[in-house]
Amino acid sequence: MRPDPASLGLPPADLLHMHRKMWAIRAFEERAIELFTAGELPGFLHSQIGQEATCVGTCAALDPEDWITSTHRGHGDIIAKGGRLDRMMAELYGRETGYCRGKGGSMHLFDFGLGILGANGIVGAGLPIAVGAALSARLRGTAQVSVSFFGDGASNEGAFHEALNLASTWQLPVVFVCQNNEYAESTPRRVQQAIADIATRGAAYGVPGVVVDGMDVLAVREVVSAAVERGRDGGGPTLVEAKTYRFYGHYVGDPGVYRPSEEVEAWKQRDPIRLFEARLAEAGVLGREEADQVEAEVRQEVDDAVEFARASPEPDPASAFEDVYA
Amino acid sequence: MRPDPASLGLPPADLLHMHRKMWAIRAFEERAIELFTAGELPGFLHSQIGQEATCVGTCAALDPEDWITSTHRGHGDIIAKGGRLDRMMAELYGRETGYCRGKGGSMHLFDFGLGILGANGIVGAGLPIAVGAALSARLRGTAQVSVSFFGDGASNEGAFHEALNLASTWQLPVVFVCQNNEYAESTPRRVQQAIADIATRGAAYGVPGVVVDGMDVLAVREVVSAAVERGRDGGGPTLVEAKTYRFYGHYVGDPGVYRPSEEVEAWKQRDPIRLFEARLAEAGVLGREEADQVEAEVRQEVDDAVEFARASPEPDPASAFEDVYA
Amino acid sequence: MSAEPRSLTYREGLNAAMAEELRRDETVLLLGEDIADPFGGSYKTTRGLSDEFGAERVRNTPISEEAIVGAALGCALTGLRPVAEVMYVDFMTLCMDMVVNQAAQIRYMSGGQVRVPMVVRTQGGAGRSSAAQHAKSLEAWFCHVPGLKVVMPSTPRDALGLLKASIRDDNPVIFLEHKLLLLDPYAETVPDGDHVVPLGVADVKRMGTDVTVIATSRMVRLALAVADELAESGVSVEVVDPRTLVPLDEEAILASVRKTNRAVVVHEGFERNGFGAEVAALIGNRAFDDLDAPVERVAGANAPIPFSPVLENAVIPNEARIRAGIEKVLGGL
Amino acid sequence: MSAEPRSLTYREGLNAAMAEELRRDETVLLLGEDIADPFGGSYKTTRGLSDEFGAERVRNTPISEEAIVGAALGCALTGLRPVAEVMYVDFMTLCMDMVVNQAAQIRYMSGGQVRVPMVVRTQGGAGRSSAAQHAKSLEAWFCHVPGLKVVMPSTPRDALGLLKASIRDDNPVIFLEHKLLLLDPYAETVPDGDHVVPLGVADVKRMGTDVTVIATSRMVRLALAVADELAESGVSVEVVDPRTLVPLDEEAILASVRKTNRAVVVHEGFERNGFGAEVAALIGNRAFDDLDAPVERVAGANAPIPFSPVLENAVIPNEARIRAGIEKVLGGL
Ligand SMILES: Cc1ncc(C[n+]2csc(CCOP(=O)(O)OP(=O)(O)O)c2C)c(N)n1
Ligand SMILES: Cc1ncc(C[n+]2csc(CCOP(=O)(O)OP(=O)(O)O)c2C)c(N)n1
Ligand SMILES: [Mg+2]
Ligand SMILES: [Mg+2]
Repeated sequence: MRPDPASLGLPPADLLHMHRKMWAIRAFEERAIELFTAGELPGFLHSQIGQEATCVGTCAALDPEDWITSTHRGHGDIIAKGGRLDRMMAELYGRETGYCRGKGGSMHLFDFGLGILGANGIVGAGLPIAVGAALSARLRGTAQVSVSFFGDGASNEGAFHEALNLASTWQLPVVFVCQNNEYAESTPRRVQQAIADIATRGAAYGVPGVVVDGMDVLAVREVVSAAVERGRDGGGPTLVEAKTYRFYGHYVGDPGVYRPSEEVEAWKQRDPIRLFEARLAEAGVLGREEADQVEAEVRQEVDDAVEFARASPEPDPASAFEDVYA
Repeated sequence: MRPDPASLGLPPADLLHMHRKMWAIRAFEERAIELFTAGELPGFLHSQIGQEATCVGTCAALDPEDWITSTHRGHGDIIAKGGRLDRMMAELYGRETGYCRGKGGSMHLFDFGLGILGANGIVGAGLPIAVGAALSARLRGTAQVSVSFFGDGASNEGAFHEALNLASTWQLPVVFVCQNNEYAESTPRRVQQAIADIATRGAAYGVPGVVVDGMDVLAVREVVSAAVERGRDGGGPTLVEAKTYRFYGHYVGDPGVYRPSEEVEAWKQRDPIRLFEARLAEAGVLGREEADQVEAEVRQEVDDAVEFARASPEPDPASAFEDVYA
Repeated sequence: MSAEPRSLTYREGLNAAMAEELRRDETVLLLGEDIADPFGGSYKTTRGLSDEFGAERVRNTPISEEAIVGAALGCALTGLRPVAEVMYVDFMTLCMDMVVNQAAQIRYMSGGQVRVPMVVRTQGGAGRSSAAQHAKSLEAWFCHVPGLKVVMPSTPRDALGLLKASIRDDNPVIFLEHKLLLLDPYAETVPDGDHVVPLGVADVKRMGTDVTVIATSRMVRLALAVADELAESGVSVEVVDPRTLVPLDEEAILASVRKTNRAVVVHEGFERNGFGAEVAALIGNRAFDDLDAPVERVAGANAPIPFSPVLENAVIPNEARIRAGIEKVLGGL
Repeated sequence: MSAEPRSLTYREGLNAAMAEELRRDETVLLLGEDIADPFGGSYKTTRGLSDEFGAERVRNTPISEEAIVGAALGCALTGLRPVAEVMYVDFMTLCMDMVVNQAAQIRYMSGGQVRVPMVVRTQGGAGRSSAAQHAKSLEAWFCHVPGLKVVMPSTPRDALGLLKASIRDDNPVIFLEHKLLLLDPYAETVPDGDHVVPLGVADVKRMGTDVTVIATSRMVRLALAVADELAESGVSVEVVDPRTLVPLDEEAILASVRKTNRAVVVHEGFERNGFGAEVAALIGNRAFDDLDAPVERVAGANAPIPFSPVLENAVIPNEARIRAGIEKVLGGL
């Protein structure tokens, strides 16, 4: 078969953008793990390595004005939505130039200008907030949609239920994207719920539930695009379950003893970046060398972000007392 | 067709017991409404008139050792589980001889000896408690099951979701009985959820969801019995949706302007006591006169309960400071 | 907006505040359980508003307190000014994450990127045999949480003016009404036009010289009645109503105590770690040399709220207990 | 149970308490997120317990805080003694209904029909850059709620003895650990056999004569360090650790203050309406004539907990601030 760039159904520029974003996430996370392990970053760190296709596939379906809410494991979602690596990295360092002037850290990254309504340290908390944003779009008469990322574990929180029910009752433009990586911290999904697919929960609200291969960025993009379109057309919310995996521990430092190593290895065989690169190569959109070039460029960007962060001042202790009230 | 007492599938004594209980609820509630309206009872009052078949059909499937958790609208559930009219009425009066020594009132009736783990003023709160009781049965190796009564409105609370998920994950012997009367206070169900049947929510947890005619006490009993049996056999929880209706306002005094009067009238045509009496008469178990006799006896019991309550002392103010800690 | 002098009850004041803000500012919306017409709210506070402003801006919700407040927050972060109603303050237990971890902290956590203009209206208080799950007064919890403002009006005028100010405020405001005040037929004239009472300013509801009573919400009414009574025996009681508990007008309280040298704090919430503890600690610290007697607290007992009127009356402050508290700091009259 | 002298860390003390009670009483069970082996809890406090006692009695749960505490309550009402773990005290916001409206009140609402023997273990505190949603200290909320007991151990020995007492108690106990203490390698010898520390008894962690410091949890350690330091300059600091905040050993606190005539309260929770307010109010009221200086509070700032270590250090009490507080009540050293 002759390579056909059109075979992937998207303009090459879009495909390349997605590819670059996936690498940006990978490179950012790898570097962050390194830095954290070396003791340079305070706090906790949860890496999204392995889940890049869910982040990028989803955000590729969004407009800049659209919103996301994210999770404790949110770097990838935020990078995919346009988050700046330098300000993110500076925030991970707790510096004055970080997104949150050092007040938020990894679990509390925000960029309201980019529609990033926040990572969140509370499992499940992003869902109702996304519903509110969608309500706001409705009332203000804009075409915005909101996406709420959350994990398989979060699907057992009351907030999940209330948010899906409210969004469906009001037929709001929300796409609930479950990044199902089969574990919540150490606990496998079967110890947390007795269902095969989280997507089946959609029916409890009259909401379509769609399962998608979370390692396939194009599939994710397609499913989310359809959901976004439905939402914008007044068709209400959708529940998307992206089956994925985190390649590392729950947090950096977690040895992950609760996961069989064969399972981890099997998933790693389906590395979403490699899978996408194979598709891109097949379609003649991007060759190995060009891909390596992207990786190198992105790693440089991350290096620059680290330099930026390191060179940034610590916040003034007095600023700890600012921003409590507007 | 010749009347056949066996045609209803239950021993006549059981049928008569259920009939009497339904009347006990009706008579108790009617009297309580009267007393409340006359200003004799403090607080709020929510009547279960119209829903008697859900209370009695459910509790007829239970053993004395089994548990129930109930709701703000709980008199019927409690009477069905064996609650004593005199102590209930005295509690509604806030008297020392009431179930709770005047501390609980209508929304906080308990009789732990009878497995009544409480009415509840918080919508949805009974569900997780019932799950805990079922866990306790499992751990203590008893055959007890627990039933959690709740309303259609409660099915939108986070607690519903967490409780069903936990019960199904642990395969606990709980029967979740939704008394779906189509309204939560003033709000019709379609303004609260976008699904036809609440029972469909069972699938979100891998739990069987069963719809039953909540005006048919025998149908309720049958469905709940099957669920109880499954639970006792280790088959896990069941979600039962009993379609029913409250014949009066949300609380006593609520004019109920939000419900079309034709709707109310149509439901009243399906009075669960009258329906049951027709079946009993048809089967030759109970004639009109005998039925009237039951009603009269039960009304007398309620009168006695009122007398008991009225004659009972007010609690000692000092007792307000007791029972805070064990 | 009317320029006629209006006489309003507490409930009408709240209703007018919402109506005026809905009219004035199209970004304002209301959401909550059973707030829409014809029901108009379980205490009828929102009556007429969905009829006037439509079901899009005055929205009935499912019984989902966490999603209600979460949705309000999502609105507040994206250009609207939501006013959420949580039917009873006891039900705030179901949305504390959204209030405390989210709404109160997002501005801070984001390094000041965003304003969070939202109000959570709720009502508390005992006196109707509503029992332990419908009668608490949990202001102390909210006062403890940095990032929240906490408002407790005691009069129709303040109800109107403080709610308007709260809706215009760019921070999450917990607005605590009292169920007995909502049912109170007492009406008073409110100023013409746009009556806004700024947050953070106490009101001396009665001037006096012998003792300061700091009272909140319905307790202001009781304190005033006791002050009237004591005036007859020649005792001059100053009644200070903080109106907003956060930000607290500390200077107004301290100024009064420095004048009277004696203080009683009266509130309905549970005494232990209640609002009165904070006020007593404040006075004890900042007016140490001015105090002629220990600060007394007259507050809800450290017991759940019982159902029976006889018992309920035993656990919530009443005029007799307030009077006894005052007499105690005066050294026994 | 071992009769050998044991040296345990704080975490080991807690672990031993649970192991001993699980062994002693078959009605005890543990439930919570990720508490089972091999993970053994996010702070590893329950490590080894599911291996020893099995997955039925040491249960991993879904992420459902409300159902966890609700299920624990259902167990407590029906003959068991559950110990629920809520991973961070910040997540208690998700189960406050179960804790406050249900567990704390059921005994009362039922007129004393039932006992509610359950423990909710959770951990709080800052110092690890855990930021605003993983580092609060919310003891003041629980202290405000009648029906709850509130326990905050500061040492390994107390951790062991207080947790055992809490599990045996017939009331809902909120058991608040501190994350830095959980990670602290400091170990101390604990008494042989069944070491139970009764709830409601304060411990004078250091005797002194010049000033009383009432401190909780990790702040006890800091207060002791400051006391050591000040001893060198001839100042004698008495450090009182209430250990249980409810019931509070008021007499122990008052006795110390009546001796020293000066008091500082130190805690990590937000200052406004924090535990220190209650203690300051108590002392100001009951030791009015004994006080030579205003009671000072050294507490968490009225700001959310920031992420950056530099900022975090600015908002939580440290030795310098404690020392400054002491010097202030001593009139400036
Ligand atoms: C309300 C709440 N409960 C518990 C936690 C602790 N916690 C952090 S991440 C996590 C697991 C989340 O699992 P999942 O939703 O599947 O997301 P994942 O970590 O797998 O991406 C838990 C239990 C939390 N942060 N918030
Ligand atoms: C958590 C909570 N939210 C709101 C309320 C106020 N409330 C009491 S009953 C009720 C409606 C309940 O509807 P449903 O569950 O259908 O029961 P029904 O009254 O119809 O029997 C509401 C909103 C409450 N008691 N608890
Ligand atoms: Mg997961
Ligand atoms: Mg209903």
